[in-house]
Order: sequence, then structure tokens, then C-alpha cells
Amino acid sequence: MSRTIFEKGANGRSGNFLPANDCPVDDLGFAHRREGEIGLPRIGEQDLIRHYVELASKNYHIDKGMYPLGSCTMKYNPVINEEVASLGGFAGLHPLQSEDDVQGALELMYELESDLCEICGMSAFSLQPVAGAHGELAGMMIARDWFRRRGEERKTVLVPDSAHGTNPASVVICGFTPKTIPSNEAGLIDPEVLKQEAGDDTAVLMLTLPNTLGLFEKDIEKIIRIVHDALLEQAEKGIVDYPDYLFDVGALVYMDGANMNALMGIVKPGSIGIDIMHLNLHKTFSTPHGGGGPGAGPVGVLEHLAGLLPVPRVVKKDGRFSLKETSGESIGRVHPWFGNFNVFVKAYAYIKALGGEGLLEVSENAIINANYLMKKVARDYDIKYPGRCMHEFVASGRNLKKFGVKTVDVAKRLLDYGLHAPTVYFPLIVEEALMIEPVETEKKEALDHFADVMAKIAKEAEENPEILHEAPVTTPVRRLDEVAAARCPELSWSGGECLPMEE
Amino acid sequence: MSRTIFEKGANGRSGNFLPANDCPVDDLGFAHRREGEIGLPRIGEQDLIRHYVELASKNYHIDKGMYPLGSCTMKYNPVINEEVASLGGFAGLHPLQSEDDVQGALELMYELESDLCEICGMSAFSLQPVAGAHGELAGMMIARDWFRRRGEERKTVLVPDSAHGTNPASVVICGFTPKTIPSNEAGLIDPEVLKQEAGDDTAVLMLTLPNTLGLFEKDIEKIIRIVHDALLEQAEKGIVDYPDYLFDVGALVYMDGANMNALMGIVKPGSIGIDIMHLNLHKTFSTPHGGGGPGAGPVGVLEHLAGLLPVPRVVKKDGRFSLKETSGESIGRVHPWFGNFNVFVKAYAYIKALGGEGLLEVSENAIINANYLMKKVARDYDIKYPGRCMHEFVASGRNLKKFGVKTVDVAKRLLDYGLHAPTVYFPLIVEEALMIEPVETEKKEALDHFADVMAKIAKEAEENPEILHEAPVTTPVRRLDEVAAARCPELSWSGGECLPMEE
Amino acid sequence: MSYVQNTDSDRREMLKETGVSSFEELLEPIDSRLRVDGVLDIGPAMSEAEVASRLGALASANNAASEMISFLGGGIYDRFIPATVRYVLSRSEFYTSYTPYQAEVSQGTLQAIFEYQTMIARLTAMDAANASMYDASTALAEAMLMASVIKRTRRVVIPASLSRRVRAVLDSYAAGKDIVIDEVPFVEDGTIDAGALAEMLSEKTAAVILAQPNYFGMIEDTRKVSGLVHEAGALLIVLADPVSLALIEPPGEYDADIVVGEGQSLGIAQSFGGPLLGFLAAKTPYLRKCPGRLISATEDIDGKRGYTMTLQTREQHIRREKATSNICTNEGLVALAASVYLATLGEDGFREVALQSASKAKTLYGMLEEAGVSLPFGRNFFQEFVITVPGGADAFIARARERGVLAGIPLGKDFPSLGDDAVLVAVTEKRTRKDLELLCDLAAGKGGAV
Amino acid sequence: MSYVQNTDSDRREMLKETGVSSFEELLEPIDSRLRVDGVLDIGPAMSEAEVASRLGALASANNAASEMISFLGGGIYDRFIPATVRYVLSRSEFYTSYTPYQAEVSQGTLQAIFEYQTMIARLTAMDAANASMYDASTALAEAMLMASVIKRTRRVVIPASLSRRVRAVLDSYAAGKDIVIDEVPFVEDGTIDAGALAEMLSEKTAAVILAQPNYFGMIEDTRKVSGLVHEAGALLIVLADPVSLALIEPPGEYDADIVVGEGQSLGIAQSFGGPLLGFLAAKTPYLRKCPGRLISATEDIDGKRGYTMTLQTREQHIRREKATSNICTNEGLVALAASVYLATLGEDGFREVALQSASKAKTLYGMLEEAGVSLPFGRNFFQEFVITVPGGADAFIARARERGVLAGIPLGKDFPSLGDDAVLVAVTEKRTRKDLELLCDLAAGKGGAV
Ligand SMILES: Cc1ncc(COP(=O)(O)O)c(C=O)c1O
Ligand SMILES: Cc1ncc(COP(=O)(O)O)c(C=O)c1O
Repeated sequence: MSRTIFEKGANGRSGNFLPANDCPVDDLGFAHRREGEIGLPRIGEQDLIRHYVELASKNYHIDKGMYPLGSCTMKYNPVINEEVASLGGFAGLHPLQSEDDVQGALELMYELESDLCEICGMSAFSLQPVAGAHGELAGMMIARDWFRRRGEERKTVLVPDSAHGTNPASVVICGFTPKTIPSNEAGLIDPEVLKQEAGDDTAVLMLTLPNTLGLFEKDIEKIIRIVHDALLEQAEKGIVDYPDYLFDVGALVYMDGANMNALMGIVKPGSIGIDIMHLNLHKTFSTPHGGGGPGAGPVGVLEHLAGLLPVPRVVKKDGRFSLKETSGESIGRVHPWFGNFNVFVKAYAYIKALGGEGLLEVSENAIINANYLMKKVARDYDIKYPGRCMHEFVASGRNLKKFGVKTVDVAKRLLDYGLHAPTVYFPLIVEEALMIEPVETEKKEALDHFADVMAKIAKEAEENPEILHEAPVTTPVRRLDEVAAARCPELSWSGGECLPMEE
Repeated sequence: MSRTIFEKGANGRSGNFLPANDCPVDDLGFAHRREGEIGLPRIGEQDLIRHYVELASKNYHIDKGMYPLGSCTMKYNPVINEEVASLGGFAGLHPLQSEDDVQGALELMYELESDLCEICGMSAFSLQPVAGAHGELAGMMIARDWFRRRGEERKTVLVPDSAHGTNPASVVICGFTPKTIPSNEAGLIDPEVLKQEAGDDTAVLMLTLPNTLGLFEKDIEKIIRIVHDALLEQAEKGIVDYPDYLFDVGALVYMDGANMNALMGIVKPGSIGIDIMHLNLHKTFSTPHGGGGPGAGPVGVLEHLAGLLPVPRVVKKDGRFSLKETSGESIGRVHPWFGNFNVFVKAYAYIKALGGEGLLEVSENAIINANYLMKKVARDYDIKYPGRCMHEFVASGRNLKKFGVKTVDVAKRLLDYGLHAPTVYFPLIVEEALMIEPVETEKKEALDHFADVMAKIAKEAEENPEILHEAPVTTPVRRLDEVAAARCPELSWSGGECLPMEE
Repeated sequence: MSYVQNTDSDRREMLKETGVSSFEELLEPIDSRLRVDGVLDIGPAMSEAEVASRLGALASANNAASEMISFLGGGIYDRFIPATVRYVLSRSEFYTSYTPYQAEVSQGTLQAIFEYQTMIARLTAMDAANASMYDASTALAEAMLMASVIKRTRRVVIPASLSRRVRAVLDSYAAGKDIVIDEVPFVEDGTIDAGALAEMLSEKTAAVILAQPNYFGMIEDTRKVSGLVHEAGALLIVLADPVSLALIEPPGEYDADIVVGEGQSLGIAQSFGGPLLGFLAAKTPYLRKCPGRLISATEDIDGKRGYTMTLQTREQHIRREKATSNICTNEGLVALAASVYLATLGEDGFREVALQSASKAKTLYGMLEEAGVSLPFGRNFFQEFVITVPGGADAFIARARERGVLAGIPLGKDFPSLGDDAVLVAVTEKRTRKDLELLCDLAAGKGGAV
Repeated sequence: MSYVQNTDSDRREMLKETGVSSFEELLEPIDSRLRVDGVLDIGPAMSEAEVASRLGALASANNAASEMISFLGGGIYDRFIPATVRYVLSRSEFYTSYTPYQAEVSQGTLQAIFEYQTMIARLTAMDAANASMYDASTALAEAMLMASVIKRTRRVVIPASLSRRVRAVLDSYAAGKDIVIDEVPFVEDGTIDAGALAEMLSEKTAAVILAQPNYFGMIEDTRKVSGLVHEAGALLIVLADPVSLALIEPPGEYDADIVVGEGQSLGIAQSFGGPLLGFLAAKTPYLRKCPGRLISATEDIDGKRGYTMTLQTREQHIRREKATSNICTNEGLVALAASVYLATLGEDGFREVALQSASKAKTLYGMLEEAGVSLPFGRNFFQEFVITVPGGADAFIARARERGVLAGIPLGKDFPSLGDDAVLVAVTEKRTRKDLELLCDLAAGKGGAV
């Protein structure tokens, strides 16, 4: 355990960071002054650096080893991207500087948007949402306003049961009601079931492609058609008025594009009829996750929805870039400025470095790695949906249950072997799920090592399950008491006091 | 054990770092082409970064904890210094650019030299030597040429037995013959002994101040006088011709200033008669040591020797800085350019940050810390020279010998406690020496912890010496077979082959 | 440049072991009609040298506020950032790690966030803070939704002086939940009209939002407002500037229920407006309804102290559609930066930042007053205030730009009642007396020698 | 700014425990007459913000070669440096650690240096390399001393074309040991006069130094020289450019005894000429006489592979006056940088660097030839060559500088026989065809549109 910085800096001395004040402090002329101390540490710089270096040493991270968290796409984060993102010409910009002073930044955003359009086959992208869930919300707002502008108040959003938790949550925050679509035995949406569930009240189908089982919806054309058709009848009857080019667009299809790592250069969602989608730059485009952000969740749409994107929009005219602040139809803003600009710089650098062929190579290797690893892991673990997967697959620890071993035990034991665990207990439709995404930057050797360790653990489960129950033992702390924490959480350092929660 | 980068990158793929060549490669027009491969790795960037991050995790370092290596002055290295030293306006300079293009760099060097003069009371400094030993050598060359120019070929340099190994080695490389001066029971130079040793052939007394026992030569005035007088007689007889202002300068006194951390703002060596000295910027002035360099060992002299300093010299005229390439008397060059410029930037930033009072505060705290820690360590270990010390002190593990425990065992056991060991078995005049330099940036709490661990180890030595013999056990590797390595060293990776050494 | 590490022979071997004869076979579930035809049209791969030079050129095509004399504020400030912040953030242990789902190997991130929560709780004097939100505006929007859930009503009052950009974000979040947002006007000194507020409050009011200082930089009479709000049974949500909290009474002391704010001032680069750092703190009874991640201290099975995510049943990954929010990825690394900033400056250094900002702002105000520049709202501000410049804000700003000065934000478009001459001027600790004199001369219409 | 962490009360307590009543008491051994009077006159302490701005101003007062079109070489080259090098060097585990005296907690540094030694040994095709020297010139000086010890004689032959700065360093090292340095002249193509060399060699010759390529960029006939040298019983010391070794026969293959060189080209910033990286490699029998640190692989007591310093009986800290050299602190971190550089580029990338440099140099040579510029030494060069510009080198260089071009190094002062028109031009992989055209136009006296 590392002492907190409050303990380490309880009675110390901080350095001197500011020049002497060249203005008088006697007459600040305002009321409501704070009395007493804030309670910030007083710590010398050496001890401060040691504190954070010590904390750093207690983290698993990409530069340490494979990070097969399913759905999270923990690929290598190139150091050049960090360097260029920290250039003063980017980091020092205020968002209200004149357009003349920010042409480089606007050009970067403009080009990134159009590259994302090309990659996804969408007509327009807004970079404003700052995370995947934020992109989902913006996308839902677009759908909401699109219907509202047409005088409709459709309430239902269809969400497959394998969806990421943010999907139904975003639906709700936006005022829609989610309706769960069960997956069939193949782990896919059944077009027949969908047809039954889609109806007059259906605004959107929100699907993930490839889905969170790592499977491509092989009936995707049919699925999109069904959703689009859900309103078509009314359109044909003239009840609602659609522009010509939307002749076959009914309810909307939203794609959670967080799994786009599998599809670059292979499928363009927009080209197959996806109306709205978001991307996670902090997954597919290699911008680091920062232990929980910052991210970026650009939202893209087809032409008929382009006017609804958040404002401002970057526009180009005669080689000059500017910001268009208003649009008649826009949903408005989901962020006060332009989104997480610093993240864009990294994604831009990544896309430029790879180019068209490089992005395809990424998806190819993501898919090859996943299929290869699935094959190896399948020797010792259940795979509910075997066959081909895309960039990830879901294994199950249920075959170890007979030894009294749970998936969480497998996960913790992996930590003892110096590896990170896969995503566990998700998606919910797979019992004892181990969701494994090897990503394209890991090479065969690393996958072999991971599979070997998984095999070893399966053997341990059989021969010596205690080891797994006890795991982890080599980590900075062992299994933590989460129940106590939830009953009376200690959310800030005050010498051990906690806040009792009513049930 | 980490596999070597050659194993990890045996058959991989490197990235693509250069733009395509826009010139033809068919006619290079030169002979003597290399055939076959060099044998460099082919490794992907992710695995490369992981390799070095893994290696990094196997190093002790200042940001991890106290580093009480005596004589090495392992103080905190401020991160701002690293930042400013990497500015493009410094890092991108070629040493043969026109003076107009490098005014900032020259100004920095000029100011740093004059700050060092003020701190040390010397008349002039040259920044050219790139390490302490290099500064010693430059200093010896100055002495050599100074005598030669006067038609004398004096051969002897007096060196106390407590001197750092580089001192006698530098003396020899420069063509002088070292003669050892034994320390007295107080660990100091005995003026009477010195008087006997100093003679006609004496060119230089090379002393360290405070000496490597951490002691200030309390008879320093007398010592300097004796050395200076060693030639005075002849000067008075007119045998050699000294300028007036040197009336009392005979043989020269060289001070190894690597321990200047104890004296800043307290004693100026030049003002008390030291003729030549060097500094270790990578100790006293907080520039990091890099696991073995780069360093910087500026050499400073009093007025009568200023013309002998290495060229070029930075000069200032009418607010403009330029390089003076020649001087009639100069020893010439010890480096093709100006020394380790990047290190100067850090030292400069450090001196500016601290200012005059800050440097004094450094030395005060270095001294307070050392005396405090000596007092605490003295409870469990022998201190051959008790009383007051300056910035460091030498303890001894000889009181543990009766338990079969050696100083090396104590050192290794410290590693198990997550601390770094002191310098051991040096200086040679203290049996089972443990040379401890706490430095000023460690605070009381850290010293208390170190002393507690030292006490614990002393107790372990008595109660369970096996623990010490076995130590370290928590480190990436345990005690290494140095004998085998010396007999047949494996100096490069070739799958385990070594080079048998003849005796 | 490629970061893929498999060689061609690796790939061949893997395909073979997978039991397929070509990569194409793996794409069998994808109908060929859906496939991309040809190569993506985003240009050829660049080498690292080309990436560096392209990005260098784009960066150079900007003129950064941080290198000029900037009086731009309005939510993003040009502040001094200590080197320690950049150093800690450059450690890949922090920046390349994921959300701490495996607590045992994420104690670094977890403890750092726990310490961040502590600092925010102390700054705001609230019971607890969460692990971060996207930015202040979305934190405020979530606080609004949270209040609506707690109070089971759909009306919220905001000050008419609120940033229009923040208001726009509130609007887009409110629309789905049919929340009605009313605005309480401001009086001559730029603070809210307490009388009007009293009249607007009803049992239907879920919450009143108060910005302290407000968008015009003015300090509100928070105790008075708090009294009114709580009397009406509504919640008080405060949007607080964190630097001001070093000098101004913290919201916990005037009984705020939820406090949010923008952490960009705490050691975060301006970065053209992102990433930012929304913070959110609340009273204990509301924690179960709060959005985002919470880190708690606890013990491991050996009784050793450790940290873990807690109250996760509020979160989307456990509760899905019943979650209190959809937030998942937040601003972890930015929260870390803020902690390093606050810890580096420490109690005294942080207070000094606030003090220098306020005293320099006050000095500029005095200079402008003396020079006869019109200052509509008076002296009761923290570090930002409104000036009116005859001839129009835009002309003044353009004139200043020529001298390397970013003079401030024109307010006329967002707040027509203030007129086209109104400019919002922010002063941080980075400004020097010389900078202030230069701005004053420019505002007073003098040439102003540098 | 202070980095001292003790508070006043810590100090008081410590003094008390030490048994003194004031700090002054601790200075008792220092006579008060020796004490500094008053405060050091180096100005007041600066805050971090002031340090950053002062250093920023000094940096801005320079115009960096790396940002211009630089044809400057002569030992320091403007090359592309991959980001990985800066990243690895920014890890404080490497840069803040000391010499690996405690091997068990220094395996990172030790293994990295072991790998560096391996790369240098492979590049040079020698048996082994040491852990680094200060720079090429001091490495060469030490090699000279080493040869003199091995051969027990005091004469050394160097090429007259050797860099005058390197020669100056040799001189200052030679003086103390009374080593006599003779120069062998160069012939029309800029390479050494083998006939003259044959005549100069005798049993008194300890070593012949050969620079490959030489200072004029020309490639020497190394096999011929090696034959002559070894026939005479002397040692062959080669000063080799490491980048050239990707394309040119390595010294080990023509029987060199000791090889030294400058590693700045291997991913090290120009940094106004320092820090640099001297490498030194030798045949096995000479290792016991070689200066500097050597790292060896070995096993720990559990049989686990590890690394340690070896043959330390050569070193000053063990052998003092009997040491082979006085070197202690060397260039550890710079050696690490070189390893990261070589590992990042890898076999193919490093060859590409050499190939681009050579082919661009050759292209420039062709352009200049075509434009009628005089090229005294011909085409047998690697990446650097001499041109002569009528009107004088200085005027040409000044003219080029106005166009943002650093045209090269004037040679007349150092090598009067070449005349005042001679300029040494270096071409690295960073130069583009456009750069080459610009230089060509300038040299040909044309305006040269950018
Ligand atoms: C499939 C999927 N959708 C949505 C999200 C939410 O993205 P974010 O965490 O950036 O809000 C994630 C990642 O967490 C995801 O994996
Ligand atoms: C007292 C003393 N003198 C000289 C030196 C030699 O300095 P360097 O290692 O920089 O050559 C050192 C350090 O190693 C030292 O501590």
C-alpha cells in the first residue's frame, strides 16, 4: 500500500512556481471569502514525483504486456502521436481565438472528419462527442430530433441483448425506451424476431457491428431493410414526408462503431445503409485510454441527417477553414467547444501513418489474431459461438465450474502470470463469459503465450483449484472487499472514515 | 531475466521511419561495400517499447527512493530541467553554425561559467571537460603545461590516500607520477607529513575538499601554504620567474570539487588559494547521471592559469557573444567542441532556480542531513571518524564481522528493503566502509527510515546472519557470479559464447 | 508506418492453424456485396518522419494563445502548468492503461483518482466527488437530470447570465426528458435577481443552478440564493470555478446539494477546448443517484489497504438502462493531471494562483477605471469582468490582436442586452503588470507602447 | 524554487538530535576566515515559471540547424531521430540512475548496455565493444595510449586529413606521455598516400590511425593500409563512421585492432556538440588493456541469467594509478539512445538511412558536376565531400544562410592546401531533392528559386 499524498505531504514544503506578484493583494474587493485551509498537500517535488512513480508501478498498461480486454481494443499507442499532440501550436490554443489563428487546427479537424467519412462510408461526421457513450447520446438526439421535426414522437429503440451497457443507458438518457432484442442461438439478430419487434413506435435499431460476441451480423442487409421498412409503409401512404433520396429509409439504424477495428477497409457502414454511427477514437484509432479517458466518440450520419449534427461545423471555402456556428436543424451542442481536440491530433497522426492499406492491414490482423487465438483457447475453454469470429471472441469458463472455479478466478490467476484478464461476465448472454480481444498489434508469439497460460490455468483448475481461489498473490494488493466498500464507501481521504449508504 | 532485444526481434518487422528516397540508389560509386547483414534486430515498435519499459522496471533510480551512494551526490533531478534542455533551440544546434545563430547558447555558457566562478571563487572556468575525471585530466594538463612553459619538468603529484580512484589515474594519464599522502588518525592530511613529502619535484597537491571521508581539511590554509611554498624558495632565489601577483604561489593545489555540494555559499575554493579545481555538474548541480553519463566536469582556475584553459573560450563584447578559438598558452582541446552542452542547460536552470540563497540552503541541508544520519547510524555501526562531518560520512561494518557478516551483505540486504546501498569498500582507508551521502533533497522522514532499516539489518546480522548472506532475494536477480564473468566474459549476445581471458 | 507486428510468415502459419487457407475465408459471414471495393481513399501510408513533419506544419499554422498575451477566458484559461504535470502524464503506466476493471493491477490509477476525489471534495467542501465527468457543461446537465430524478419534477431555473454554450448543452440534454429550463434575469451588478428568483420558485422546481463566479465573473450572494432555493424545497446546484474556491466560500458551506465545475484551470492545457475535466460533488444522500465512477478505499483479503470502484450498481455496465447515466469513459487522465497540479502547487501555491489572478484582475480594473473605460458591473468579481469599449468589441479585439494581445470575448451576440461594445476580460496569474498596462491602453484607445 | 524538503522545524529537530544548537556549530572545522561573506552573487532564486521563460528566451535566441536545410557535418550530423528514442530516454528509471554498482537493482541499465556493446561489436565486426567513451576524439586518444602501452613505443601515425579538432585532442593527450604524432599526407583523391605511409612505418610505430570515411568524406583503401600496418608490426586503429558501416566493409573484416567512432549519428541530437558518444571496440587480446566499462552476461546464484560489470581491474575505482584509463562516468544514457535508435530502425531501416544518405550525396555530386562546380576529390565518398566555390567559402556560406541553408564547413583555415574556396558538404537522409537543388544552385552561383 502506498500512503496517500495527503499523508506524505502533511507538513512539508512545496516549491515555488510563480514569479512574485507584481500587483497589490490588499484590496481584492469581493465578499464571501473562504476561511480556513482547503486541505491540499504540502509536498516537496521529489516526494511528489516519487509518489506518482510509485503509483505508476502499480498499474498494468499496454507497454507492459498484452491487454486482451474484449470490446476495449487495447492496441499499441505510438509514442510519436503523444509527441505531436503536445506541440505548443495545438496545446496552447484557446477555442475562441480568431479563425486566422487556428487554421491548422481547423484543417486537422476537417481532414479527420473527411477521413472518417471515407473509412465509414458516412456523409458527415461531427467530432464533438468526447466518448463513445457521448457519441451514442448525440446519435440518439439526432434520431429524436429527426422524428420530432417530422412531427413524430416515436419512443422505442430496439437494442440487442448483447449490446454494451452504454447503449440502453444512452437510449434512456435521451428519453427513448429501450426494447431488448434477444440474440438467436448463433449469437445474432434473428430477422424474423426483429420483424415482429419493429413497429410503428420504433425509432431506431441500435446495433453493434461486429456485435459484442465478435460476430458479424450475416443478415445485416435484411436487418437494415426491415428497420428502414418499418416506416416505409407510412411514407408511401404520405403520412410522413420523406425526401426522394430517402425512398427506402424508414426507422433509423444506429451502429455502435466501437468495434470498427474489425471493419476498416472491409465494410463501410454508411454504404450498407447504417444511418448513424459513432466511433471510439480511443479504441479503433489508437488514442490511449488514459486509465478512463479522455476519449473521443465522433458521430457520423448519412446525408439526410447531416443537418442535425451538433454545431459548430468546420467548413472549407477557397482553401480557408471556418466554423459554422448554426444550422437550422442541428441538435445543438453536446460539448461547449469542439470535443477532445487533443485526442483528434493522435487519431489523425495514426490514420496518416497507416494510410488506406495500413488500416486494412489492421483489421485483417485483428481478425486473424482473434480467430487464431480462439482456436487455441477453444482447446481448454468452452466457446458458445464457434466458427468464424471477427476481431474478438467470447469464451466461457463454465466448463471449470465442476471444479468449483469461476471465471473471476481465471481472471485473477491471469494477473499472477503477469497478464491482464479479458473482459469478464460480459456479454451477459454468455455464462461465465471471458471476452477476448487480442488486437492487431500483438504478434503470434504473444498470443501463443496467452493461450499457454490459459491452458495452464485450466489445468490448475482441475488439479489445484485452491490456487485459483487464492489468486492473485503476486499483485500489489489481493482481492478487495467490494461489499464493504459499497456499504460504507470511503470516497475521500479522511483517515479512514466512510459514508454509510442507506439501502 | 529479460530476453535480449536480439531474441525478441529475431524475425520481426520494424516500422517505416523515413520518407521514400527521392534519389536513385543504383550508382553509389564507391568501393569496399559491406556484404551480409549487420545483425541488428527487426522488432515491432510495441515490442521494442515493452522491452525498454521492462528493462526500466529493473532499475533502482532517484524517483524510486533514497540513493545514498557516498561521493555520488544522488540528489533529485528536477523535471523542468529535462524539459528546457530538450527545447529545439538547444537540441538542434550544430556546433559550427555561425555565431549569429547561436547567441542564446553562447550566452548560457558564458553565464554558467561566470556563475561557477562566483560559486567557487575562481577566475575562469572552462566547460569543455565532459566528466569529473575529464576535468581532472584537463586540470593536470594545465599544471603540466604551466610548469613546462616555465621550463620545468616537475613529475610528482601528491594525492591523499583517501582520494577517489580517478585522481591518481588522471595524474598518470597526464604523465605525472602520483605519490600517496597518508591520512592521519583524524582522517585528514597532516601538515607535517605533507611538508616532508612536498619537494622540488612536486608539481601539484591534488586534494578533495571535503575529502572522501566527508571531512573538511581543518588545516587547509596551512596545507595550501605549504604547497605553494614548495617552490617559493626557488622563486625568491630567482631560479624560476613568477609574476608578482603570484609571489606566494609555488607548487599548485588542485581541488577535486566533486564534493562541492557541501560548500556552496560556505567556502569559495578560489578565495582560499586553490589554483585549479573541477566540478561535477552531474552531482552538485543536479544534472542526472544517466546510469553512467553524460556528465560535465568544468575546470576552473585562478587568474595566473586562465590562459591555459582549453579553447575555444566564450567571450562577450558589446553584448554579443563569440568564440575565441586560440590562446597562446592554452593546453588546446580535450573535446572537439564545447563539452556536454545539453548538461549545461540543466545545470544553468538549476542554478537560476535556486539563486545564491538556495545554493547555500542546499549545502546547509546536505550537511545537516549527513550529521543527523551519522548520529543515527552510529548507534549500530562503527564510525571511524566521529565528530562533525560535512555532506557525507563513512560508517564501517567491521563490528558485524564477529557474526560472519560483511559490508557487502549489509549492502545487499538494503536492496531487499527497497533501498539503495551506500558506496561500499571505499574509501580504502576505512575497513568494511559504508560511505553514506544522504544529499539535501531527502527529508528527515527518509533519513529516519534509512536509519531504521540499517538498525534492523544490524540486528539481523546478530540474530540471523543467514538472511544477510542470502540477500538480496527480492531483486530481479540475486548475487551474480562475477568471477566467471571475469574469467570468460560474455560481452555481446551470441547465444551464450564468452571470450576466455588469459591471465 | 505499420504497428502490426505479425510477419507474412506469422500470418500464413496462423491462418493454417486456424484451419483456413486464406484470410478471405475468415470473412465468410460478410456478403461480398457489402465489401469495400479497392483501397480506402485516405492517402498512402506516411513514414514517421512524414507524420512528424505534417503535424508540425499543422501546428505551426496556428498561433497559440499560450504564447500571446491572452485575456481570453469564458471557461478556458491560460494558466501556468508546472512541469510535474507533464512528467506524470507522460508515464505510459497511466496514459496507456484502461479503466481499472481489474483493481489488483490498477492500484495506481485507483489511488490517484481517490486522491483526486479527495481534493475536489475538499475544494468544494462537499461530502464526496466522483471520478470525473466530460466537462463542466455535461456535468451540469447530468446534475440537472439527477435533480429531476431526485425531486421527480421537470423544472429547472438557471441564471440568464449562464454561458450560452453551457446553456446549449443543457438544452440538448433537457430535450429528451422534457425538462423545462427557466431563466432568472440579472440585475445591474451582473448577479442574479433574487427577487425574481423567489417568484419563480415553486414545488415544481427540481433545482436552481447557480454559477459562482458567474459567466460575467461576478460573485453571487450564494447564501441568500441558497436560502431561497431550499425554502422552496428545490436543490441547489452550483457551477463553481475551482480556482476561485481558494478564496471564495466553498459551496458546501452554503449548503449546496450538488457542485459541478470545469477543471481545465487545474493544470490542463487549453488544447482548443478539449479534453476538459468536469467535476461533480454531492451530499452523501445523493451519491446513489450520481453519475459516473466512484473510487473507494477498502481492504484486500489480507487486510491491506487498497482501492476499488464502488456503487457500480449506478453504472451502465451493471445496470444498463436503469443506470443513473450513460457515462463510461470519462476523463481519468485529466483528473490525474488536476491532482498532480494541485499537489504540486499545494495549499500555499494554489492559493497564490488565485490571489495573483484576483489581484491582477483588480489592478487592471483599477487602471481601466482610471482611464475612463466603462465597467458596467462593478468590483465584485473574482478574476474576470466585463468592459465596454466604444467603437465595438470586434474592432477593439482586432486592434489588440495586432499587438499580440487576445483582449477578450465579445458578449453582444450571446447577450444582446449588453450591447456590441461589451467584452469579457479574464486575468490569470500569468499576466504581468506590463500586460495589464498594454490592455488598458488599448481599451482606452491609446497606442500603448510595449 | 527550492528542492530541499526539510522544513524549518525538521531542521531544528535534526540539529537538536545531532547534539548541536545551531547549524554554525556543524561548521566548526572551517575557520571563520575561510567563510563566504554574504550571499553568492548569482541573482535571486527564480520560480519555475521564470526558469522556463528565461530558458525559453535563450533557446529562442538560437536558430537551430535541425530546423534549417543543413549540410553541416564534420562529425555532427542532422539526422532523423525516431520518437522511441526520446520516449525511452524520458524514463527516469534510466536517466536518474547511477552507474550500476549494485548490479541486482541495475539490470535495466546493465542489459541495455550489454545490448549496446553487442550492436557496436556487430556494426564494427569486432570481438567486443566497451560501454561507451566520451566521444570519438577522446576514444581515439585513449586508443592511441592503449596502443602505446601494448606496443611499448611512442610513435603514432595519423592521416594529415584528420579533423583538426580531433588532432588537437590527440595532441593534448599525447603530450603527457611524450607520444610523437606523425602525419601521412593525402594524395589527389583525398585518401592517404600509401607509399608515404610505407616509408614512415618502423618498429617504433605503435599504431596507425585511419579514418573511414576520412574527414573529407572519402573512402580509404583499408585493406591496403591494414596490410602495410600489420607488416610493420603496428596496430591499426580505425576511426569509423557508424552509419557508413551499414554499407562499407566493417573494420573487423580488414583486421583492424581497435575501432573507435562517434555515435552521435545514432539517434543523438546535435546539441551544439554534446553530449556525444564515443564507441570503442577491440580484438579480444587487447580487452584487458582497454579503457572504460565492460558489461558481461553471467548467472546469479540461482542460475538465472544476469549482467554485471566485468574486468574491473582495468578501472580506476579498483586499480587507481594502475588503471588503463581515468574514465569513470562515461556516456551511458547516450549509449542507450544509440541502442534504441538502432533497434527501432532495425537492420533494414538502418541500412536505408545509410543508403539514402549516400544516394542523396551522390545525387548532389552529380548535380554539382553538371553545373560545373569544382569537385577536387572525385566520387569515392560516402555521404560527405569537398566542393570548391569560386569567390570563397565564407561568402558562399553567408549567401546560403540567407536562404535558410547551412551550406557546409569552410576548410581553408584547417587545411590551407585546399584553399579558401573549399567547403565540406554533408548530406544525410533528411535532405530532399529540393534541398539538393537549392544547394546546387547556390554553389553554381545561381539565384535558385526555392
Ligand atoms: C461496444 C462499445 N460501445 C460503447 C462503448 C462506450 O464507449 P465510451 O467508454 O468511450 O463511452 C464501449 C467502450 O467502453 C464499447 O466497447
Ligand atoms: C570525489 C570524486 N572525484 C571524481 C569523480 C569522477 O567523476 P566522473 O565520474 O564524472 O568522471 C567522482 C565521481 O565519480 C567523485 O566522487
